[in-house]
Amino acid sequence: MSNWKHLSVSGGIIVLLILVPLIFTRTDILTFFFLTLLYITLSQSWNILGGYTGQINLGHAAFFGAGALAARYIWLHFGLPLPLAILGGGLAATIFAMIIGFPAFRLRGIYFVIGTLVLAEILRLVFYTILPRADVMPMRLLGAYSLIPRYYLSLLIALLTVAAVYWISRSRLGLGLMSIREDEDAAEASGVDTQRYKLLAFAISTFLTGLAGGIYAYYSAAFRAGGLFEPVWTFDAVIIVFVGGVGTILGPVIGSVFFVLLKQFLSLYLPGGIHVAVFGVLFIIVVLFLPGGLVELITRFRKRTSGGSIQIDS
Amino acid sequence: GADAQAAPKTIKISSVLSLTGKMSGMGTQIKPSYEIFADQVNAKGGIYVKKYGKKIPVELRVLDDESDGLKTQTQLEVANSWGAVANLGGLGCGSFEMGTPICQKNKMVWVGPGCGGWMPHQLGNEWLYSIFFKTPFFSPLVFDMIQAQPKPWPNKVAIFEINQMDAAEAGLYWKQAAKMKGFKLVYHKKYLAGTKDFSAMITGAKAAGAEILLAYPLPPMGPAIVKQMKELDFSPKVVYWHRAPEGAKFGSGLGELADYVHVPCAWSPDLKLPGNDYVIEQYKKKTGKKEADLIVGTAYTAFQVLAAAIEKAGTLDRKAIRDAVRATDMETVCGRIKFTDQGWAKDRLIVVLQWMGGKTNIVYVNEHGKKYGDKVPVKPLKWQPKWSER
Amino acid sequence: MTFGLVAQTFVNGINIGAMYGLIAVGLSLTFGVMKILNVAHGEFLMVGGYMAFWLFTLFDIDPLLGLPLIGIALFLLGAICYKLLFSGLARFHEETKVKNTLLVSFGLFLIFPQVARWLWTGDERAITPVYSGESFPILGVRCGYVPLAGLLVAVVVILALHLLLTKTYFGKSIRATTENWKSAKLMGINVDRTYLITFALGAALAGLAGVLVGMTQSVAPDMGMQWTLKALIVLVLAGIGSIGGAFFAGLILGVVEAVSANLPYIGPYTVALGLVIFLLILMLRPQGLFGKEG
Amino acid sequence: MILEVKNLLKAFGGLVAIRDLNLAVNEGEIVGLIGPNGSGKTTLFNLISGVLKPDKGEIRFNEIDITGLKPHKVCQGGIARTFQLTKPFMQMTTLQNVMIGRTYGSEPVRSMRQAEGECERILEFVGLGGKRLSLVATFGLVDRKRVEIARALATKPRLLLLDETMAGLNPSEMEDALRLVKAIGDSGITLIVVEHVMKVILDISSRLMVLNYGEIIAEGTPQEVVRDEKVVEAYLGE
Amino acid sequence: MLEVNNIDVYHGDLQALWDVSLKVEEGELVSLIGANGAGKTTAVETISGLHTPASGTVIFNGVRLDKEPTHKVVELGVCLIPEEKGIFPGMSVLENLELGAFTSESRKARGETFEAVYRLFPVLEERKKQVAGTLSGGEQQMLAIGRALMAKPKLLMCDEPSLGLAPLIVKSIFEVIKQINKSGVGILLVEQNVRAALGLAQRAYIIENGRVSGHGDAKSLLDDEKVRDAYLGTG
Ligand SMILES: Nc1ncnc2c1ncn2[C@@H]1O[C@H](COP(=O)(O)OP(=O)(O)OP(=O)(O)O)[C@@H](O)[C@H]1O
Ligand SMILES: Nc1ncnc2c1ncn2[C@@H]1O[C@H](COP(=O)(O)OP(=O)(O)OP(=O)(O)O)[C@@H](O)[C@H]1O
Ligand SMILES: [Mg+2]
Ligand SMILES: [Mg+2]
Repeated sequence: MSNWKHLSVSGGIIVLLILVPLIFTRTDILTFFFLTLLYITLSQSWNILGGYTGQINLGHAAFFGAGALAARYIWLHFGLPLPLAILGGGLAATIFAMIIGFPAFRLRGIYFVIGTLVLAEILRLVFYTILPRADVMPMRLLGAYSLIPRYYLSLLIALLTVAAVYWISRSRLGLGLMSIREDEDAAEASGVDTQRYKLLAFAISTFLTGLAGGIYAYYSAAFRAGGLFEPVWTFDAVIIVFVGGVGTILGPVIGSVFFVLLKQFLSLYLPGGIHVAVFGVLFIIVVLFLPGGLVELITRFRKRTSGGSIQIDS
Repeated sequence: GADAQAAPKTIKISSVLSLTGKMSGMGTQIKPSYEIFADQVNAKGGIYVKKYGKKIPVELRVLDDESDGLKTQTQLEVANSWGAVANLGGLGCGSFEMGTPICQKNKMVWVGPGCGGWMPHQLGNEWLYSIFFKTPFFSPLVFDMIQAQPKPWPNKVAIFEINQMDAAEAGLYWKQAAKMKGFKLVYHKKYLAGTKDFSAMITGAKAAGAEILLAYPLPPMGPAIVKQMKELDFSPKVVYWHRAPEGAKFGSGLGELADYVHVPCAWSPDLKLPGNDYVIEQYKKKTGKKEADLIVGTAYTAFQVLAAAIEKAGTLDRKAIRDAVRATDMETVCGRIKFTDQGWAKDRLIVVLQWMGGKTNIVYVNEHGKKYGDKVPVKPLKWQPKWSER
Repeated sequence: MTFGLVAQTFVNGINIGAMYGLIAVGLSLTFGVMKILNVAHGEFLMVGGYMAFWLFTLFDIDPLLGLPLIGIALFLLGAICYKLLFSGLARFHEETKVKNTLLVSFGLFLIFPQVARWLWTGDERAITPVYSGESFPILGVRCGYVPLAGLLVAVVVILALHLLLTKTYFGKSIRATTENWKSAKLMGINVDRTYLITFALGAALAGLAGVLVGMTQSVAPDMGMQWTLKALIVLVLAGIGSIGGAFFAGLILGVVEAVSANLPYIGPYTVALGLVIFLLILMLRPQGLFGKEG
Repeated sequence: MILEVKNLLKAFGGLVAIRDLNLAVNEGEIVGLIGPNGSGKTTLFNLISGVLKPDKGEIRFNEIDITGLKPHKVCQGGIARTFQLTKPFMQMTTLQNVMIGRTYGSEPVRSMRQAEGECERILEFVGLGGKRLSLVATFGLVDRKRVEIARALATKPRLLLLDETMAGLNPSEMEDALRLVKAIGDSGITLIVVEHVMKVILDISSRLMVLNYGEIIAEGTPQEVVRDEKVVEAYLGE
Repeated sequence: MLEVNNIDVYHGDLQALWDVSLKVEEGELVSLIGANGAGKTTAVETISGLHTPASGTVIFNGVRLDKEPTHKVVELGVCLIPEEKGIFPGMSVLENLELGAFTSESRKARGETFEAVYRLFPVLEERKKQVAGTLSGGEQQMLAIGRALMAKPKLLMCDEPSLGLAPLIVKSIFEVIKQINKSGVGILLVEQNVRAALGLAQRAYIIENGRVSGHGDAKSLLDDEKVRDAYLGTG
């Protein structure tokens, strides 16, 4: 596709997304749009570290949770303006990531995977203990609660995240990150400071995750602090990335839409627990038969219909 | 005036429950209870709504929240958009705390068997009604119960406190009440949800000479604590727990090991209040179980209250229904229900049950229950003997 | 603390630790040896627990006597899962394999608890043979029969496994297959069958552990993931691939948890404390307590 | 002197892989490095390029001490290398592989467009011009080795370490590779070449060093060295 | 003894071999030569059962191999030393050798074969406790050959045994291959080092771009002009 076509398609989609609250007024539909956008940010940010840099972070929830908690406190409990609070969420997640990043990246491969998993688990347990109560939005805010500003804010942050990944994938930085994913020794030998770029990727990834947390803090009528660190936040992001297509820009976007639609559709039309099992089966099928994710399906389809050769699009 | 034209075909009522996931044990007990009530009402043509001048059948839509608070919220949004006039809640403070703010924001009343936690009611949520009593009022019961027995009374108290809101509240009020009533706290440990091994705490409580064990364990932990108490030969005179002994499989699963465990409840199949026979019979028919689970009556009551409120409101307007719920004052299968301004049922009948031989006996009833006389048959309480003497 | 309390705490720790060890050893086979990161390991454990429950309630078979039967059943279940889901992934390069098996087994983790809920409802189930909870005193310390049996089963199973892996041709073929899949084939090893059996053995071990968990605690459909996590932690603590180490690391973790549960202030964080220790060890000794350097 | 190694020592546990080694390489030279399997050639490369830290000794590049620097620093300083077991970035295109060298190496270009232009010229130079958008994973051994060399060249090294780039090539492919190496030498880059194929090594090296058990046992012009008795005994055979 | 008839082999969508046929007689040493990526490795791996031909047959002593899994092929006496040597790096030299004798038949004769292998490579006996991954390249190659001999093969296929080895070792490896052949084992040798391979072999096949482009007596191929131009270089 030419650049122009790319631009006009993306522009069209953005305009449609801006129109969404004007078209749909049902709270459930708006909620699903909101969640899809939240998942796009959550999974795309995971993709930066996991997909592009090759560092499987199973502690993603830790940074989402840190961002959400920080934002909520700054906003509701310290009374600072919302944009500052959400930014604060992103920063809190990043600072936390940098503190643990130095030791964590001493761990290679599977040790990093399990180390991050355990990190989130520790936070989950600790926060369930020190903040056992749900954090409920004050009644005065609940009375005036509207999904529309929440929707637009999540749209903004999702667009920001996708744009960030687009820029990274086309930049020198992206090349460096991918080289780390492919072979750390060879990356070093080509002049890439792998430790530094891993940390940088970690910082960007966690900053965006923290923003996702911030948005959630703004959205959520109530949450339990420990629940923000539940492994589902990590696993949902991982599932979305792999189902959509790991290491691609479109993957997490398509994956999020698919994920929210499918889960919701199944739970409404296949009740009695079947939906959970069916989702599991579908997920396995995608992993086994579509290693490149849904994005691969699309490129295959395009290849077949156009008959032309495809270029490697990273 | 009656405007048959505008009358909706059904009264849409949603119920967001945990049918899968960690809390599904409770959710799957509540669902048949609600269905029994809906069938009962619909068999008579539905609820009379004055505005339309006729009876309208109830349409109950149960939505699974997968025991996940976020899902509780999105399912309530689905219920909202579907046009539910009210929501019947599930159990557990998690879903309660996470879900009711959504009801507040969407202005839809939530009536549920509820949770013991008092805190959620103190936030000013005007749409939340729980027919259960709250921690400060039922926590002292255990000591009242002991002091209602012939002396000598056991005196040394141990508390195992799980890191959850209602348990923390209960812990606090247990401590206060113990002090006021002359009991001595000898052991108090907090632990994380997910702890599977209790031997350390049991060893500690035993070493401290505890005679009364108070705890708030989740259902899957019940068997573990009992077995480990036996293994470590710890036999306090009173074992008084919330939650785990309410589980459907506590008695049948543990058999004799379950004996002597106490649990406070808002309902028991032994209550002789009007309507209970029907509920129990229908429940057994519907589920094929031999006994009605302890949550059955409480859930049924929630629907009783809601239906009465709709009829009294005479319209399907959500706010009018909410106001009618708030003004509830009625007798139910659980006794009298009357709400405070904070939405919790005050002056509730509470019974303390003791497991014995695979079923529960009422061994104590609070002052609000005493009014019902023989309708609440109380049996004598037995102190737990040493394991070697059982 | 008195001597009695200290001793009792240690015995408690060893009891639970043996269970951790047994669970970790099963995972050590699939993950440590084959690099199949099976996050549904705990689900096999859950199924094992429910099988024991069935045998006990429906056929009145003592869970300890049922162990071989359950081992075989879980072995078959593991074999089926492997054949259907993992066999295609076995030949991938290590990191890809870890990633893909993680995802596939995550799918299993979504499915198994739901199936269990259909079969056994969402309620917890306890297995209570007559001797359940029985114990005897030694020097004032209570030793339960069931935990003791658990310890015994764990030790026997782990010894047998160790011998199998180091002394038999089959064990060597397992190791060879992991080290170099293609070469192993060229040695005349039936690689597919070796993997299948190894995976199934891992599942069987999880099943045995499930029986013991069911006897000392209870089984519930959603119990799996917690045990998988525990097993992973023990495994990394020990050093990936160290079978005997996994058992000892399990014991150590059990004792640490038991002791810390009785300490002031730390009490409520006991579980988290184990994890913190784990992270510290990982930072200082990434190869684990019992792993070889390099 | 572009590279100077003094009293270098490296042991793995009890095994001494590099034993008190001294050597010097002049600007513009092509030095051949040979020696039996396990004599320490790759280890020496790993020490120079910073992959391994020496136990003792000093490495100076352009009069600057680079001992113990991280590999990326060494690369940015102007030393590039290839790997005996090739390590191209498999799931990336040829062009991307080379771009990494160009944008991170010793004279990094920040502009992607400029880097792309230069990299295309490098790809032409090594003979991969037609495959700039193919994934390296689809390549055979020869092309993978070419990618490695191109990537190393793209870092703009002043010293290039080639570790058995000819292994696995047949004689006629070897001749192509030989021409390539010579052209690299002609462009002013100093080379240290490890090879087992004597024909190649004799052809290109201006000077030859022989490593055995981590020590240099012979050094000189190729003609001198191949006649050295110790070399014949340890390496060449009768 | 070995007969490959008109096989086509694919790697995924990519065809690597077109209509390849070749033969190895009892006790013969046959060489397979060709440029990089010509398909030599693919050919021997297909014989070993690592790839399944899309068409054509592989017959060994009257038994169809092309549908059998690798371990069956090995049991029948066809062994391959793969290009990347494929030793088990974390296991001891002894364990590596033991695994060589994995098939039940070779397991019985283990004692004798051990002796024979140690006689051929004394260094393996000295190092039998050492972890194989720490051996030097040359020693690993010896281990790979020794391990293959443990299986008591009837046909031994070596994929580029000289790759990356010092000249001294290359010479001795070729010497060993010759000896093994003399003891009656058929050998199919894949080599880049065309001159050495043709010097050793009785017959040879040339593979170009996945097709057999020529075959014949090794000596005559050595003199063939086209072969000289393509594979022996001008030097
Ligand atoms: N990381 C390591 N750990 C332990 N020993 C090592 C390590 N790297 C190399 N060695 C040992 O050091 C010695 C020198 O190895 P090196 O790879 O430098 O040899 P080489 O000369 O490159 O051989 P070849 O020609 O076979 O590539 C060998 O005995 C090898 O086994
Ligand atoms: N696993 C694979 N996937 C895709 N293509 C492959 C694979 N293995 C080999 N090929 C391709 O098949 C063709 C034949 O490869 P093969 O390895 O058989 O050649 P070869 O003659 O052994 O070469 P070399 O001398 O490099 O060892 C080559 O074009 C190669 O790129
Ligand atoms: Mg080397
Ligand atoms: Mg080959």
